[in-house]
Amino acid sequence: MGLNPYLFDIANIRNQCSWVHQKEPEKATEKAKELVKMSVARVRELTPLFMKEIPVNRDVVIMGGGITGLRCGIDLLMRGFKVRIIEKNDAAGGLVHDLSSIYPSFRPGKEVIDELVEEFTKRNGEIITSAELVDVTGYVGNFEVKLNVKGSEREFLVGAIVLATGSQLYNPGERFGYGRFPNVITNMELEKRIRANDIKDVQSVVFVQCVGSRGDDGNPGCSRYCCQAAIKEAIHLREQGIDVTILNRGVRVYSKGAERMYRKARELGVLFLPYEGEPEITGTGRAEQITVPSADLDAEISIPVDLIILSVGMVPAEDSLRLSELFKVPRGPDKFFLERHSKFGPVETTVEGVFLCGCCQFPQDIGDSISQASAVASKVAALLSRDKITLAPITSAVDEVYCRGCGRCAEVCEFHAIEIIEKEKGIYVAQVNEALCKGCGTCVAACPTGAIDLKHFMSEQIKAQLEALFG
Amino acid sequence: MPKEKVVVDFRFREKLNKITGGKHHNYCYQCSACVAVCPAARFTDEFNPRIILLKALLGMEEALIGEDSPIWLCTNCYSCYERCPQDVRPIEVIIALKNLAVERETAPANLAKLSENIAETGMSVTVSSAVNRRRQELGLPPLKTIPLEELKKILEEDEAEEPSSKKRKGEP
Amino acid sequence: MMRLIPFWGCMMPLKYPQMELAIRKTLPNLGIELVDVDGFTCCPDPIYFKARNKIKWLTVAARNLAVAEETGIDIITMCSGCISTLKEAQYLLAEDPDLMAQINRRLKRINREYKGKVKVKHAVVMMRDDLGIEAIEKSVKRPLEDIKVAIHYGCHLLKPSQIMRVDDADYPSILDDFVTAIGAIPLDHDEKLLCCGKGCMDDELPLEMTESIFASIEASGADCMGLICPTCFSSFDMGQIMIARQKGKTYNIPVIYIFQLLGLAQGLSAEDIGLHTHRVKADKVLEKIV
Amino acid sequence: MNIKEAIKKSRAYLCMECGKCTGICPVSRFNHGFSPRVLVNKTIRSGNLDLLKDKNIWTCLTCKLCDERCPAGIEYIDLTLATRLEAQKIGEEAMCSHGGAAQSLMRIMTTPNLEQKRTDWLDKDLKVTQSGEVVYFVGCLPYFDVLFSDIEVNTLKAAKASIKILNKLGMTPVVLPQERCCGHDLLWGGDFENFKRLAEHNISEIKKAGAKKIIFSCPEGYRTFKIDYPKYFTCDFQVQHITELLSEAISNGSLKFKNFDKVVTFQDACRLGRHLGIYDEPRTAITSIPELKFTEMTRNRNRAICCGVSAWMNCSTYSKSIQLARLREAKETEAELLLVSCPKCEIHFNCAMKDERAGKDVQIETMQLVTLVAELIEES
Amino acid sequence: MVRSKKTTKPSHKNFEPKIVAFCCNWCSYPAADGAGVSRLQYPTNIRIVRVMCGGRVTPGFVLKAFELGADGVLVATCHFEDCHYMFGARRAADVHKITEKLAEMIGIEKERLKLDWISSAEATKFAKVATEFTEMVRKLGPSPIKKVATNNRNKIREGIE
Repeated sequence: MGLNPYLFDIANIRNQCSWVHQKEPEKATEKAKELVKMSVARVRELTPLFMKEIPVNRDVVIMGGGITGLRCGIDLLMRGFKVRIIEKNDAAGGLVHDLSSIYPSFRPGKEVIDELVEEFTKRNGEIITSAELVDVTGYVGNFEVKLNVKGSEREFLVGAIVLATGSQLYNPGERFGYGRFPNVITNMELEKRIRANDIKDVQSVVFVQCVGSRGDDGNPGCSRYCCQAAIKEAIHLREQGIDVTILNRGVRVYSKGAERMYRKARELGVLFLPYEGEPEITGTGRAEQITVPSADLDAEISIPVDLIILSVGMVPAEDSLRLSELFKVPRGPDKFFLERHSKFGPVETTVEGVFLCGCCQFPQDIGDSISQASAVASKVAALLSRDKITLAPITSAVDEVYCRGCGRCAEVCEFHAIEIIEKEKGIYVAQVNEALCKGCGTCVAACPTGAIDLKHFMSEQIKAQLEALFG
Repeated sequence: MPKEKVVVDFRFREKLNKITGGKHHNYCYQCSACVAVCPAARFTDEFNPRIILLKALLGMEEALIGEDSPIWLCTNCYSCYERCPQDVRPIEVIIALKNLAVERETAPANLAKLSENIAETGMSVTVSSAVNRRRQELGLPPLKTIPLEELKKILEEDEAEEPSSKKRKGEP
Repeated sequence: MMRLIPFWGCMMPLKYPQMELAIRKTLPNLGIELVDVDGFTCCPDPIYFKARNKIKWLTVAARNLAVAEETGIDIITMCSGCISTLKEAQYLLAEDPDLMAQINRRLKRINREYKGKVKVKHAVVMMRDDLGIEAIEKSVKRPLEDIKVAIHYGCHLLKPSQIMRVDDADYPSILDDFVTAIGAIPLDHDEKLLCCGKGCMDDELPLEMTESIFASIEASGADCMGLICPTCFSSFDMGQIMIARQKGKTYNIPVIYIFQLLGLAQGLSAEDIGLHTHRVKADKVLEKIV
Repeated sequence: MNIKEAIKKSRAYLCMECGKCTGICPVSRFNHGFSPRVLVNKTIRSGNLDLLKDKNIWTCLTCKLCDERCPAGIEYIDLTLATRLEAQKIGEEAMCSHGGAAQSLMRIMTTPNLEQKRTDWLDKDLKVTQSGEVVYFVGCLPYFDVLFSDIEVNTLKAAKASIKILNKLGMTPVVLPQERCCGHDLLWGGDFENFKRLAEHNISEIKKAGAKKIIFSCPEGYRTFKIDYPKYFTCDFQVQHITELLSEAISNGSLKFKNFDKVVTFQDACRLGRHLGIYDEPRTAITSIPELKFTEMTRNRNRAICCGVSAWMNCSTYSKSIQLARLREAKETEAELLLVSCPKCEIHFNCAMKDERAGKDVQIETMQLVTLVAELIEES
Repeated sequence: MVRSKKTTKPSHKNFEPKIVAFCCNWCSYPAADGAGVSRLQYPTNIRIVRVMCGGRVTPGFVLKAFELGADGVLVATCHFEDCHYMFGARRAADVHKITEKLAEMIGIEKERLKLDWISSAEATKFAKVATEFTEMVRKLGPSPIKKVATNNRNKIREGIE
C-alpha cells in the first residue's frame, strides 16, 4: 500500500535550479527555497487518486478489406485474436485488386489479393462484405459495433478497432483534357488497359504527374504512390518500344527499390520533364500534342503524343467524414484521418483502442501501407493481450452543481471523453468518460464556471503554487 | 519575342545512345552538381553542362551538334564525371556529341588540325628532325620507329561494325 | 631491380624531352629499370582524338595496351594524358564485353588482341604504392629545404577517381607527400585544383583560367610550381609568356616537373635535368638550394 | 461591522421563519439545497465559523427579491454582504467564473498608476472631453467584450450609444482614460480592501476631471456610486442613470425617435430596479418609440427575475435554469426583442442561448436599451 | 555633434524580475529538465509551474500571476504539430491572444507575456527563451502592478486551524 503516489510532488531543484544556475549559488539557493515553498503549497492541496481497471474484450474489427486490412487481419489472426473485416463492397481487395502489377515484385494485384484472402479465411478470419457501419459506442476494450449487412442488423463487441478504409482516386473532372479527348486517361484506366493488353498503335505516351496532388486541387500533399506507379507503367510501355515522357513536379521515389526502378526507366530512355501549371494539350478529336514551358531554355517543349496518362492523386474516401464522426476520430487539414501524434502515436488515434493504417491516414504506397498494417497489428496485440486496462487517474472531473451543460468542454475535447447528458428534463450536464480522458485539462480552460477540473492539476493546486511563490 | 518551340526528338537520343558513353545521358535528372564544379561554366555563361544534358534529353540535335555548339568549350577536366551522383558521365556524353558533330562535319576546323597527326604519324606532336637533335643534345636515345602500318589498318572504317558511322549522311 | 615499361607518349619525347631526361636520370636511383619496347604510338590523346571518334580512340589505346601485354611487363606512364587514356580504355573495355569484342575485332586485323591483363600505373602511383615514400626519401641527397612548392595536380591524374583510383580527387595528397619526401614544402592555394584550361577549344577561356591559378599561387608565396602533367606545362610555362604579352602581367613563377624536383633533390644539376630549357627560369629556386 | 451588528442592522432577528424568501428566491426554486430562510437562521443561531465556511453564502444573487417579499422587512442582501465581507477575511471565497480572470483584472486595477488602454473603442464621431462637469462612467464593457469574445457579445455598443445620446442632448462627457472598475463585484465578493482602493482611485480621478455629475449606463456602477461609495467615502457629486436623463429629455420633447415596428419586452436589472427603484424611466423611453409594441413579462418591475449570476461567481446549473426560465418568460410575451439595461444580463442571457441544447423556445434577440434608443434617435 | 538623449527611465540593471513559466508536461517541462542535464545556464528568475498541457492555461492563471506580483509570465507548450494532445498547443495560442488583449487593456505591457513553443528536445531553446525573456522583462523594469492583498491560504490555515 504505502503512500498514495498522487500525494507526491517534486520540487525540481536539481534539473531546474542547481544545474542551470551553477554560477550563481546565492540566487539559486533563493530560487530553490521558493521552489520548495511552491511545491509544499501544492502538496497541501493534493488529494489521493486511485488507478482504475477495466476489463478487455479480445476481439478485433478491421474496417476495410483492402490489402492493408487483410495484412493487419492476418497478423492478428496469427497471434490468436478473433478478427472480423468489414468491407463495404461485395468483395475484399480494394484498389490493389485492379492493378496490373505491383512494384517491386511486378506481380498482378489480383494474385496478391487472392492469396491474402485465402490466408485470412484459412486462419478463420471473417470477412463481412456489403456491410455498412451503423454505429459504434463504448471505449477501449469495450466497443460495440453495429452493422447493416444487406438489410439485416448485426452487432458485436470488440476490444479494438482498426481503420483501414483506404482512400479513393482523384477525379480530374474536365481538367487536362480529360473527358474531352478519348486518349486522355487516368493511370487506373491505364492499369486496366495494360491488364486487357489493350495498348495498340501507340508510339508516344506522356504521363502527367501530380494531378490532384500537392496543392493541385484534391490532396494538398504528395500522394506518394503516383511517381513510382508511373515509372512502373512507363517501364512496361518503354519495353514495348513506346516513347514515354513523364511530366513531373519533381520525381519522388522513396519506396524500397524505387530509386533503382527510376534509374532503370531512365536507362530505357524514359524522358522525365518538369512542368508547372497545366500543360497545353492540343489536337483535333484526340490529343495529339502536349506542350509545357521550359524554365531552363526559354522555350516551349512539345511532345507528339498518342496517349496521355493522368497520374491522379489520392483523396480521402467519400465516407471518411461519416466514419470520422462515427468513430470520433479527427481528420487533419487534408481531410485524412489524423494520428494521435506523428512521433509518439503514429498509428494511434485520439480515441484509445482505435488505430489507423494505410491510405485512410495519408496517401502511401502498398509497401508502406502493409508495414503500417503490421505495426497496427502489434499495437493491437499489445493492447489486447492484457486482461485489464489500467486507467491513469489524472482525468477531468465535473462538479455537477456548477456545470451549466453548455458543452464547451466537450467541444474542445479532442478525445471525445466528455459527453453532455440530460440529467433531468432540460437540465444538461457534462460527463467525463475516464477511459477516454487523456488528462490534458483543455476542457478546464474552456469551462466558464469552473465546474470541471483536472485531478492532480486542480486550479486550486496551481493557484496555491502561485500564492506560495509571491506570498 | 515568341518563345522557341522545341519538339522532343526521341530519334536523335537513340542515335546518341549508340555512341560509347552517349547512353548515359538518359540518367541525367538535372541536379546541377556538374555545373557547380565545371570550370568552364565558372568562366563563361555560354557553357552549362546541365543545359547540354537537358538538350540531349530533348533530342535537340541542331543546338547540340550544329554550327557554334557550345560543347567545344568543355575543358575536358572530368570534374563533372567525378561529381555526378547519377553516373551520367557528362563529359563522355559531350564527347559522344562531339563524335556526332564530327560525323556531321560541324566540328570546329582546328579539331582536325589538332588530331589528324595521330592517324597520319602515330603521334599527336609533329615528328621533325629538330626533335631528334634536341634529344641528342640532352643525351636521350633516338625515337623509336612508329608502327604506322598497324595503325592505319586498325583505323580503317568498318561500316558493318559501327552503325553510327557515315551512312547517316543522306538523311535529312 | 623493378622492371617496368615506360610509356612515354608524345608530349615528353617530342616536345619536352627534359621531362623524359629527368625520369631516366632519377628512377634508376630508386631501383627501377626502364625497359623501352618497340611498337607504341600516341596513347592516343584523350581530348581531340577522342572527340573525333571514340571507337578509333579506344582501338589505338587497346593496341598500345596489347603491345605491352605481349611483353608480360607492366607499364608506367609519366604523362597525365597517357594515364587517362590507357586507364579509361581499360575501364570501358572491362565494363562492356561487347565493346571489348568490337575493339578486338579491329585489333585482329593486325593479329593483336587486348586481354585486359596488363597493369598500367602512373609513375608517382607506382612510387607511392610499390616503392614506398621512404624509398624516395632515401634517394634524396640534397633535401630541398625551404623550397615552397605550389603543386598543380591537373585534372587527368585524379579524375574521374572512379576510373583513375589514384587519390581523393577533392583532397589529393599524393604529390604533397612526394614533395615532402624530397624535403620541400607543399603549399596550398585557392586554385590548386582548377583546370589549366588547355582542353577548352576557346581563345580566351584557357588564359583566364591559367591566370587565376597564377594569381592564386603568387598570393600563396610559393617559390615555384610543381607539376605532373606535360599538357599543363605548356599552359603554365609558355602560358606565362602569353599572359605577360596579352595581359601585361608578369608572374615569373618557375614551373618544374615533379621528377625534375626529385632530380634536384637527388643532387643532379639543373642542366642534368634540362631545367635550362624552360621559358621561365628557375634561378630563384636554384639559388635557394645551394 | 461584524456579523452581530449586521444582524441588528438588517433586522434579521425579526425573522419568523415564514419561508417567503425561500419561496420567492429564484435560486431556491431550482437549487433545493439553498434557502435564504435557513441562512438567516444559521446566521442568527450558529457560530461564526460554521456560517462563514458555508458555500451557500456565495450562492445568493443579491437580487433583493426576498427583501421585497419579507413581511418582517429584513434586509437580507445587506446581511449577505456583511457575511461575505467577514468570510473573505478568513480566506473564504466564491467559485469564481472564468478561472477568476475577472476578479484578477479588478484586483490588478487597484494599482493607481497603471497605463490603461481602455478607450480605444471611442470612435471619432463620439464627442468626449478630458475635463468637464459631466463624466460618463464606462465600467467594465471594454474588457467584457474581450473576455467573452467566445459568445460574441458586443456590450461596448451601450457605451457608444450612451455617449451618442449625451452628445445629442448637448453634453460632451468626460471619459476617464484611467477609470477603474467601480468595485461592485469585489465588494459583493467580500473583498472590501480592494473595493476601497478602486473606489478611492475613481473618486480622485473624477475630482481631477472637475466633474460634478456622473452618468451611468451600467446599473451596477450606478448602484455602487449611489449607495456604496457614500457609505464609506466622501464624494460630493451627483449620479444619474442614463434612463433618468432620457425620460427627462423625452418628457420635455428634446428627443424624437424613428419608427420601430417590433414587439419588445424589458428585463429589469436587479440593481436598477429593486436596488434603486428605477422602473418607470426605462419604460418611458421604450414606450416613446413610435410603432413599438411594448409587452411586459409576467414578472416585471419589482417582481422581475434576475439574470442568474452576479459578480462573476457561483455560476452553476441553477443559474442556467434561472436564465432559461426567464428567457422562456420573455418568449411567452411574443416579443421579438428583449431589451436589457445591464451588460451582464446581456452576457448571461446570450451565454444561455448560445448552448445548442437550449432549444428554440429560448432564442430571442437581446439588446441594451440605450443601444436601441441611440439607434432610433431622429436626426434634427 | 549629436548628443545622446537623456533618458528619464530609471535603470533596471539590478532589478531581478520574478517570472512565472507555465510549462507543459510533455515538451517544455522536459526541455527545462534537459537544460539541467546539459548544464545550460540561464538566469535564476524563472519559476516553473507544471501543467499537463498549454491548453490548460487560462487568462485566469496568467492574470493571477500578475495580480500576485509576477513581472512576467511565460507560457511554453509543445510545437503545434508535436502537441501531445493534438490541439492543446493551438488552444493555448488562441487563449494567449485573449490574455494579451486583456493585459494590454489594463496596462500590462504585452512584452511581459510570452508564448513560446519548446519541444522536449529543445533544451537549448528553453535556456535561450528563458534568458531572452528574463532580459526583456528586466529591461521593462518591475511590474506596474502593486501587489494586491488578497486571499492568503497560509493565513487561513494559521488563523483558523
